[in-house]
Amino acid sequence: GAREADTAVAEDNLERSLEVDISGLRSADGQTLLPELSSKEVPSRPDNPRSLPETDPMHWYDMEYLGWGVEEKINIPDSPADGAIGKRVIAIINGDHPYLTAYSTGMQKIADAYSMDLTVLSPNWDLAEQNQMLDEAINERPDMIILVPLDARVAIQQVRRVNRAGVPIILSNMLPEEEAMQYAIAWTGPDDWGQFREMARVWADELGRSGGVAYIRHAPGGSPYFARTYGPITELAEYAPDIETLDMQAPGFEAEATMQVVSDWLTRFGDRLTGIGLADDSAQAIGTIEALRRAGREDVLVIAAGNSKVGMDMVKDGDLLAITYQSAEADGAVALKTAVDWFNGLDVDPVLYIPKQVITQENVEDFMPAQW
Amino acid sequence: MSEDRGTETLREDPAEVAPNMNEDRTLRQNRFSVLISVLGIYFLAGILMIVGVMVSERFLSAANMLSVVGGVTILGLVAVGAAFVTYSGHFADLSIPTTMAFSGVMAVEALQFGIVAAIITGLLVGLVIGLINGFVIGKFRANPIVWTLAMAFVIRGLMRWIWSNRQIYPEVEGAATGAGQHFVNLYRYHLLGVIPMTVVVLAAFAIVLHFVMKQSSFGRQLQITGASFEAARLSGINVSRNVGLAFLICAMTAAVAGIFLTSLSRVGAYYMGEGYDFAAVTAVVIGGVTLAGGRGSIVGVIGGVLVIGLMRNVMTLMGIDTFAQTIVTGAVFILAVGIQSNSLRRLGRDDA
Amino acid sequence: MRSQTDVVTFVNRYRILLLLALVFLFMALFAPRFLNMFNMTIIMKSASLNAMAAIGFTIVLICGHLDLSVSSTISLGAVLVIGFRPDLGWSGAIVAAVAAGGFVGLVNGLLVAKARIHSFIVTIGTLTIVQGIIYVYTGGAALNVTGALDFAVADFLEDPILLFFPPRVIITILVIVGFEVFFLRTKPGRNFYMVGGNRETAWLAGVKADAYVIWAFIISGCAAALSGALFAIGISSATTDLGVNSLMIIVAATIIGGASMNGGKGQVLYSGIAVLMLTVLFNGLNRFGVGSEFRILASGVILASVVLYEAYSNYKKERIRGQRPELLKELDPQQLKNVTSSLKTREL
Amino acid sequence: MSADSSVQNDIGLALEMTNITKAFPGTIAVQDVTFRAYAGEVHAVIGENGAGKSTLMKILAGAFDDYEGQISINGRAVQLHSPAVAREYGIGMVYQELSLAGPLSIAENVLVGRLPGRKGLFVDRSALIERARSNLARVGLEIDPRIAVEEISQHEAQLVEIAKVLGRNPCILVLDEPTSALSKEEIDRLFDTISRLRKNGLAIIYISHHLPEIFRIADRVTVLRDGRRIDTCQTSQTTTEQLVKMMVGKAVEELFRQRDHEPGGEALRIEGFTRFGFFHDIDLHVRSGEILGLYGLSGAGRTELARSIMGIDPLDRGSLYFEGRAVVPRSMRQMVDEGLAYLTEDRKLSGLALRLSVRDNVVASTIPSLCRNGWYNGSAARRITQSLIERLHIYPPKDSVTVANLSGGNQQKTLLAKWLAVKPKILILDEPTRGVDINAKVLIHRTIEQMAQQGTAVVLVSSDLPEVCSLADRCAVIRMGHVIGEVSGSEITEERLLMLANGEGIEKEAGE
Ligand SMILES: Nc1ncnc2c1ncn2[C@@H]1O[C@H](COP(=O)(O)OP(=O)(O)OP(=O)(O)O)[C@@H](O)[C@H]1O
Ligand SMILES: Nc1ncnc2c1ncn2[C@@H]1O[C@H](COP(=O)(O)OP(=O)(O)OP(=O)(O)O)[C@@H](O)[C@H]1O
Ligand SMILES: [Mg+2]
Ligand SMILES: [Mg+2]
Repeated sequence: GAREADTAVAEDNLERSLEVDISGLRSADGQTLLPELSSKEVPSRPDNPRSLPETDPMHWYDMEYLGWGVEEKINIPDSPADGAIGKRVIAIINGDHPYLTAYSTGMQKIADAYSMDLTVLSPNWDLAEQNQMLDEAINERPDMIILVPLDARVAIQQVRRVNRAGVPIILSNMLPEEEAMQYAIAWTGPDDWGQFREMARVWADELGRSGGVAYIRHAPGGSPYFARTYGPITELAEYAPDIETLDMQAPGFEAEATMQVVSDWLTRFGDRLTGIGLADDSAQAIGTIEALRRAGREDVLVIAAGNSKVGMDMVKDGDLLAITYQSAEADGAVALKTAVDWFNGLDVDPVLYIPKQVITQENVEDFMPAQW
Repeated sequence: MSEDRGTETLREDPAEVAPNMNEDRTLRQNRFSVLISVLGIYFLAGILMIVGVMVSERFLSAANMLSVVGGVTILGLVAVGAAFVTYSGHFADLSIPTTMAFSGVMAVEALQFGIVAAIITGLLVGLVIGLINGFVIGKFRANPIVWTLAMAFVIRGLMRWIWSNRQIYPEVEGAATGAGQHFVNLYRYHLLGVIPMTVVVLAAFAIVLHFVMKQSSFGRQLQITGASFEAARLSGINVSRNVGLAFLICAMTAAVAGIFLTSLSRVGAYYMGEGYDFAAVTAVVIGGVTLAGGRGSIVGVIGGVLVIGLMRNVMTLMGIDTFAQTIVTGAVFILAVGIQSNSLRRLGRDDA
Repeated sequence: MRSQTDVVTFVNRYRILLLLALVFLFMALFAPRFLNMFNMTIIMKSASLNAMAAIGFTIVLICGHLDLSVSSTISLGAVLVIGFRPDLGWSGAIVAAVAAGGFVGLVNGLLVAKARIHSFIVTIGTLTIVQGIIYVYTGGAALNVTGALDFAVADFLEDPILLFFPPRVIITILVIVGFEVFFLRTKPGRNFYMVGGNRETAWLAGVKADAYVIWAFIISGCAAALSGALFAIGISSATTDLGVNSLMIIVAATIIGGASMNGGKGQVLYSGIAVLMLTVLFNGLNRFGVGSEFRILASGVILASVVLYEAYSNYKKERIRGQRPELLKELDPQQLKNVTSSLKTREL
Repeated sequence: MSADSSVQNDIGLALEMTNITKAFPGTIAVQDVTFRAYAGEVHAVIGENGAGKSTLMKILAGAFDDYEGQISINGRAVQLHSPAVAREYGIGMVYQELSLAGPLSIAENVLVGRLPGRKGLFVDRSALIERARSNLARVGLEIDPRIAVEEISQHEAQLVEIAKVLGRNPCILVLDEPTSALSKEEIDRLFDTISRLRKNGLAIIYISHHLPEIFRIADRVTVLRDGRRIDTCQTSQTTTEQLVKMMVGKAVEELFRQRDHEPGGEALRIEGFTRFGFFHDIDLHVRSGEILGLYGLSGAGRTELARSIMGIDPLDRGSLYFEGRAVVPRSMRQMVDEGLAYLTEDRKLSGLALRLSVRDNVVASTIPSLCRNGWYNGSAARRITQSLIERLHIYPPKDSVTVANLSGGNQQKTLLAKWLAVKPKILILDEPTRGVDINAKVLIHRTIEQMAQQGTAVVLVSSDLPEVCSLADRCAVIRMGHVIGEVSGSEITEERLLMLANGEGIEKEAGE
């Protein structure tokens, strides 16, 4: 009777979901929204990574290869396998930022394709607020929660709570700590370490594998704070050991403050400073370039993370040597697409990276207009 | 009955009692206090210069000096305006950051009508916010801190709602008229190729506002208003107007700063200018403008701004990391202000 | 015989309670999925952090000073409790964290009361200093604990035990009520108000004003640290900037709760309720699915209207201040109607 | 008469202050004063404003820790370096300027420092209210003790202050001008209380400017002048004339002005001036070159009246004519521009910006006129200030001195200078010589006369009888917000004014 009817409905829904074709979707910059995801080969974990020197990539193993080590996941609900169409998903991002606006757009595109009911909530960088939203989300018992953690370590408890409540959860964009992974179906997002390693090589070649570099860091706390500084440092340590790391500062995402730090470096290191690595390609890049221009040191090679409009323009103008291509829309889309696959009963990798590319003056045009 | 006693008391003029007392007053005030009261913050600036010279031989180079100044021009612009609010005895204007952001965004929006329109629009934002703050605080005597905080909330909320958290780009908005590039260059123009125009603008503002504070009818009346609101009111001074004007000036300079910041950052967004409120108070107060009101000068405030710039510069030159820098900054702030108000008290110049 | 049975005074007195009732009612009627046990728990939980920290801010305000350092003290408490957990165990860690907060308060207090530096300046200074210390201590990264026991403790703190009250909330309520009783009902408690109301009077009556100011700051430090610590235990981790957004909310709530920047006025309980009111508001807005901009906007509007209302009622009070009732009795009744008079607030 | 002519047998000597000296920056408030008070006596302390009465008693109350001299209570030598200590020794003082905490309830103000406790720590609310009630009842104030002090009027506050001190059951009670702002009935009730307390063997020290009061309740009276004790004598053996003579010393002659000029045309007239609850239907006028005295017990409403004339406070009814022309007072600025000046009664709070220099204060009201197209003319300011400093003998004669460092007298001169600077057509002075020393006072009086001579219309609000009598051409007496009498010329005598002010002898009212 009724049960057969239900299963019938479910199977029908599943079929229609599997048939949905999203290969046509494009992000604002004309790129395909969901390209082939890039993979990453994972070395075996050293016994005590932290004991290794900071310039050794393995020192950061637990951060970089996070999530791969998880053997068995803890009480992950099994997929209903009844199709993604019509599912209710609540996504809780970490704050209001143009990148995350684009991120949400990408996510929405997928939601529309599968006519899912998607709500995106932003705690505006307030941890207490994010916890409240998580609880609220649990309270609404959606089919899936997607979370962009505010902080790697706090994420553990957050994800565990959702998991305890029996609501499936997927993590996105910001890397959490290892433990968090075992409570989540998967983590999707940019391979911060990886793409900075790639970019570091390009950088090193341009620098002639010598000289001195300094880093403007991301806001303390999140994974980028380490990835975007120690990614290149460790990479260069192997690829171009002659390049010396002069200093690293975290003036925040404030053009004027960054400008002054860079100016001060120029005074302090003079010609020894030949390269600067940035954790952000808008405010920080602006400040840096302005400082260099004022000091007449356009020769200093600057690399930065992310592909904001500001950053792209500066690559185009040759102010920035290179930036990472990190498609905000893909970032959001992949997260939800992973959920879709799970709803559709397909099995999903524990970690999925959005494709990483390095944008330089040559290829920058392909990525215009910028997503944010 | 003691008639003679009476006459004797009359002959002895208290004016004669006074001198010796005043003398030992002056004796008691030690040289350091005098030094501080005269040099104020420039005393600290001097020390930092010396340290700087010892740390790096390039410290005194024109380039470095320019970068020190260049790194705090926007802060300077905000501070010289905020000084008027503190000077008027109304602590601080917490709506500064939102004013900066709002004026920047509006300017960018207006770029389609040309660069001039953009700048005027930006300034208008400052004007309106300033008028509202000035009116509510000057006339209704609402608590300045709380009111400006409320203003900040409301404006920020509105901005984010209207522009739905997006940021807008001068190059895009101004593409049609080509004003976009001009706007972006506002911050980047250099006079004679070396001196950044922002520095020149700051200097101009500082000089003008210094005279406004010290030499204009308004400024003189504001001083009394700040030192004692009631006394000013009962001297026939139009206190609400003066206080209003103080907040207006503050908002206007914030607007100018906001335009420059937006021009520098090449984006208009609601989050621009965060942190400039407390930063400005810091500069103003270590610059010698006491929270009690009615004391201090723009020259001092500029000194305060320079000290902040020099401190960042010297500490980075010394290779102190960001975290340690925040600690030192906070400590220096308390210390500097403490010493100043203490020596003022020694000189009997302050009851606060 | 004169007494204070009068609508205006009643409204002024219970303003915050009325506001809370109003907001709650509105949300209960119109906000989807608002009125249910679980959501009540959520509201209570997210109100606790700032509510407890508001205790300190309020009492410092009552003494006529400002404590802007609460936000970084909250973070300090959180970071230290997690940082000390491995060595000291929970109880030890909590004590240490709270003590550290108290120390920050002590420093503030001494600088304000003894060195006589303006509290606004002192606490802006310590705000940055403490934040810096936190960064140095943590190296910028958040701290966390992952022991099964730690999780158990966390869950215990966060899950309701009676009605919709989890232990963390209950503790918060107890602490707030405790302080409320202390400040309203005990002799030393009342002296805080006396010091804030008129330093001179307090001093002439032999109340050691300085000591009370210092204690106010110490209490503030402890309360902030404790709230941060409990929150951290509840999520088995602590971020370096947990408290940054708290300051402005706390300031707003304290003022909405009826405390005055001139000192002598305010109640920790009302500040707490004001925090709760804002939380209900935010939670309700979330239920409508609107963005965070509306939370900011709404709290701004409420704060602004409260400030304006107070300015207006002060203006009216000033007008009739010192009116002589015996003179007013000369006026004939209908004349008296269109006079703002102290007669109306008194029954003679 | 010997220094302390009135010494009785030394038994019951409750208080002995010997060779007390206290200096403030700029003034020596009390100089080498010896003072005794016996249990069971009311000992009045009188003297000009600024004579040092309050300071002497504040020393006794432990308000200063830097006085010189010895104090012994009930024969025991004591060091009164803090109010707490003073209270230990049973000294209670009602301060001249009220010291109450506005936001707190009356009850807590009355019982501050000794809140009734339950189980040690806790305050017993009901006991608090009850005790407060009974304490207030002793001064006959019927009011809900839960009301915040900032809600009540000044005379109520005054009574609360008294109740607060009486409640502590002191054995030495100091009352510093307790009757200012009190109505007659309230004063009577207070005096009953005082005599009751005297019977209970308290030593009561009573400071007042109202000589009749002295004769009514005091057994002995000590006269201070310019910080020194002139004499102490039995009230029964002295007369008003003697006391006045002792109070003002030689200055008496100086105070009598020579009326050698005729007042000119009408400068200011107010009709039906009314601010509900403050003053009702006031009709007054003053002619240029004339000095109009406004006498009344303090709290009568004179300051309110003056403030409304100046447009500081609102006005409910009535019209104002300035040189025959109707003017509606809207703001102080406007009235100042019209040519009115108002010297406020409280120099510290509403008169001077204490942290600013003499110059900044003197030109405070003149700034616009000192500015040529918006820019301030510093040298002109300096000139004007200097000339006024010389004219008023402000010491030290430097225009850069911070006002806070000046003596009370010189502060008051500075305040006056501010209003001379605007060259007013009408000058309203509210308590122009309150708390200034005798020389400053004489000088201020001379200046006021000069102003009148030069044709300025002067309105002199003062609670200082000799002052009014000697200076005023005409004097209106205000009581409870009404003009209840006006006397002129030779009719202006202290007795007459006092009687009117206290609401006696109104029937034979002297109008024009
Ligand atoms: N805190 C103070 N600082 C400086 N001078 C003061 C202070 N208090 C009083 N004086 C000065 O000391 C002298 C005596 O003041 P005091 O108040 O004792 O006079 P008084 O007899 O009480 O006058 P009044 O009758 O007006 O109350 C006056 O010259 C006054 O200006
Ligand atoms: N009996 C009273 N009842 C109510 N309020 C009073 C009374 N006496 C005085 N006040 C208030 O106290 C203040 C002092 O009165 P005001 O100054 O107007 O009178 P005054 O004659 O100028 O007294 P002073 O001589 O002290 O200046 C006013 O606000 C007045 O309303
Ligand atoms: Mg006195
Ligand atoms: Mg008066």
